[in-house]
Amino acid sequence: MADVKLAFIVSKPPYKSEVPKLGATHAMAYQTVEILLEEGDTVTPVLCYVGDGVLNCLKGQKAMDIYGITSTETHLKNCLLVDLDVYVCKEDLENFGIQEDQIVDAEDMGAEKKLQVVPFETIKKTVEEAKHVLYF
Amino acid sequence: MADVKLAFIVSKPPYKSEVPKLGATHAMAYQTVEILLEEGDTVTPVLCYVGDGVLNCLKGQKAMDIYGITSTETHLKNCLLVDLDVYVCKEDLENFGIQEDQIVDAEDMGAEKKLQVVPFETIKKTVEEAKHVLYF
Amino acid sequence: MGTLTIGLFSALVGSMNYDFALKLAEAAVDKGHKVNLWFSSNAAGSPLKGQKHLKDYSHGETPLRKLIEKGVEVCTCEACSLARGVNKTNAIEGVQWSAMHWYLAKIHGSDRVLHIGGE
Amino acid sequence: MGTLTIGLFSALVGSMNYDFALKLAEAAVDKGHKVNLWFSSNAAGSPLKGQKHLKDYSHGETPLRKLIEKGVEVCTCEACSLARGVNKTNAIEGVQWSAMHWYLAKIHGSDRVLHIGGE
Amino acid sequence: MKLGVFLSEYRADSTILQRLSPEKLGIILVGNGVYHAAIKEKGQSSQILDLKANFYALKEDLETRGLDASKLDSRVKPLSYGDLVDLIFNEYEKLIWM
Amino acid sequence: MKLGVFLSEYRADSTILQRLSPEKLGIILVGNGVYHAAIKEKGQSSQILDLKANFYALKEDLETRGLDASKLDSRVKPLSYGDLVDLIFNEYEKLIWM
Repeated sequence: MADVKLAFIVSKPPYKSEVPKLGATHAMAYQTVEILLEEGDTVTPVLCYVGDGVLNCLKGQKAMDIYGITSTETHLKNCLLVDLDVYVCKEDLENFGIQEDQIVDAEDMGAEKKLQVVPFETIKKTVEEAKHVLYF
Repeated sequence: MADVKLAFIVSKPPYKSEVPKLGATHAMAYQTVEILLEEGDTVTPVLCYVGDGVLNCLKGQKAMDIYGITSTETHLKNCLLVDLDVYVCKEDLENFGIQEDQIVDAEDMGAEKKLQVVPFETIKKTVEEAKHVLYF
Repeated sequence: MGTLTIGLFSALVGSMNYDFALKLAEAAVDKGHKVNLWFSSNAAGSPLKGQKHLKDYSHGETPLRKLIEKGVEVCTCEACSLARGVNKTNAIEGVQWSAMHWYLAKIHGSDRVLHIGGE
Repeated sequence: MGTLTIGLFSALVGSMNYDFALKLAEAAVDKGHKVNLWFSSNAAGSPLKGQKHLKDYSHGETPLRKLIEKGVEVCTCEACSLARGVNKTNAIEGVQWSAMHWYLAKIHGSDRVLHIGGE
Repeated sequence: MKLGVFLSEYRADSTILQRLSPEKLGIILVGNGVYHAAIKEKGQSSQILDLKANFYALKEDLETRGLDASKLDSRVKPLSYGDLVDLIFNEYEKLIWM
Repeated sequence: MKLGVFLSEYRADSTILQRLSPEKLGIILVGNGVYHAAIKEKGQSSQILDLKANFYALKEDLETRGLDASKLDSRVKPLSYGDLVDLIFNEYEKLIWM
């Protein structure tokens, strides 16, 4: 019986690569992993946006209307709905002048969970406490 | 009856992307394009290596021995064998401290043609004289 | 009206360069221009037919068939496709198969060329 | 002896990340380690069988079959593959099909994880 | 030379544009290139916008990313795919994608 | 934290490494990352090598690019795929590919 902590670090902006989106979808998969694990084993990912990666968190993304594909915003909302911890680096948001009311929330879907704006120090600690790091 | 001049600009280092290699292979295709053109029509590409792209021109690449794929060096030799003009930016070679005796030649295959180390000004003129530019 | 040749080197899913190229081709055709589309590099994997249209992923097959219907000439680099396991038997019908000189020949007759070489 | 799980997101041809991952997997297996290999993103196009081995291109099918014979578990993201036109009928035999939780489950039991997320 | 450059990345090495210094330069921001039109870092606009050029940004790619096409840097003109086709055929002879 | 970082590009933003500042850092140069070990610009070695870390470069990737594994910056140790497997299992607990 063991919990394995994972740090998912997304450092690239959305859409120019599929990779940032897959950071969110792979982290979300923690919800169903128990079917493949021994009784009592768990995986706990924390999804962290740093550097240009924080641009993934802007709300109002119209990818579905325009290109017919699920937006990164929708993936982030789904992360909140499955109660994943999602950290967004405070210093990097500030660098871009992005306010907290400009970032994704899932209130319209009834989620209580929010993106958590945290200092890089918290993300560093998350990496230190994780058994493995997945850098997207 | 018209000749269409093209500037092929390779600006990325080899191997991390297939794109720089395809700059050479697409340029080489000028040799057989006449089968698809009207009598007397021709295409004349000039293949230019600039910026980090000059790293494509280092000789002694062992991609075939190690990974089983044709090296960029071999593609460059083939370009010389089909008498393509290949320019390498002088200033960018100097930036990396690469000497002319370190760059690819095809003497062992009997080619008289060589890579031509030219100032950026010559590459600029090539772009100006070309009808179209293909940036790799 | 003019002729635009687009060279596309990016994969079907990932960078959204593929979506861009298809939308630009459609916009140009709808304005009465002639469009040619060349696939090389990872775009040469995209003529594989039977792509499942899932909303999380860029989808190429349906818009590509539509472009071909509208008269866009689409051609893939044969060697690039074969190396990726795509061949004439499993490919979308109407996509042409040729070598790199097809692209140069189309460029010869074009007013504008947009070579999308990014991956 | 340990367990190494490699997550690979890069296409078969292009960046040579694919070649790297296969060579690293083989080197680890040859030293007696257990290796798992997960394909997502553009690597999920790579289980397509019938890849023609041309010397100008990275080749995946032969080394992949060899790794599977040596006991490496290889699994592709089903949705990622289907979106690219690769499915169980045209895929290399022995490659497993699952969802992203397969990767997380293998990571749970691994000593080392190398997540190659580059394109 | 009338050169139209498609800039599709946010972190791209664009020094080649200064080196080519065409008489007429159009920079068309597409894909993640649109961040140059809409995002500041430490309060500063992108240095790309200091080049002597006409700037355009694809509306569809701005909106995809949650960026407001009405709040761009004043030097940048938003355009649609249709506008882009006209721009390509009428304003620029040679095109580069980077 | 013992962190092994695979650097696979020549032009990569590696500021995250300074920000993470692990107690033990290994930088393994692979793919085009090997240029950091073998190429100078304007006579200067890559700034990556100024990080407080142990440096390694994959011999196979050096040779693929025409670079001489015997002429690396003195701070970098060449290794093979086999050596790399041992390094991964014996020296570093967490791995990052960038």
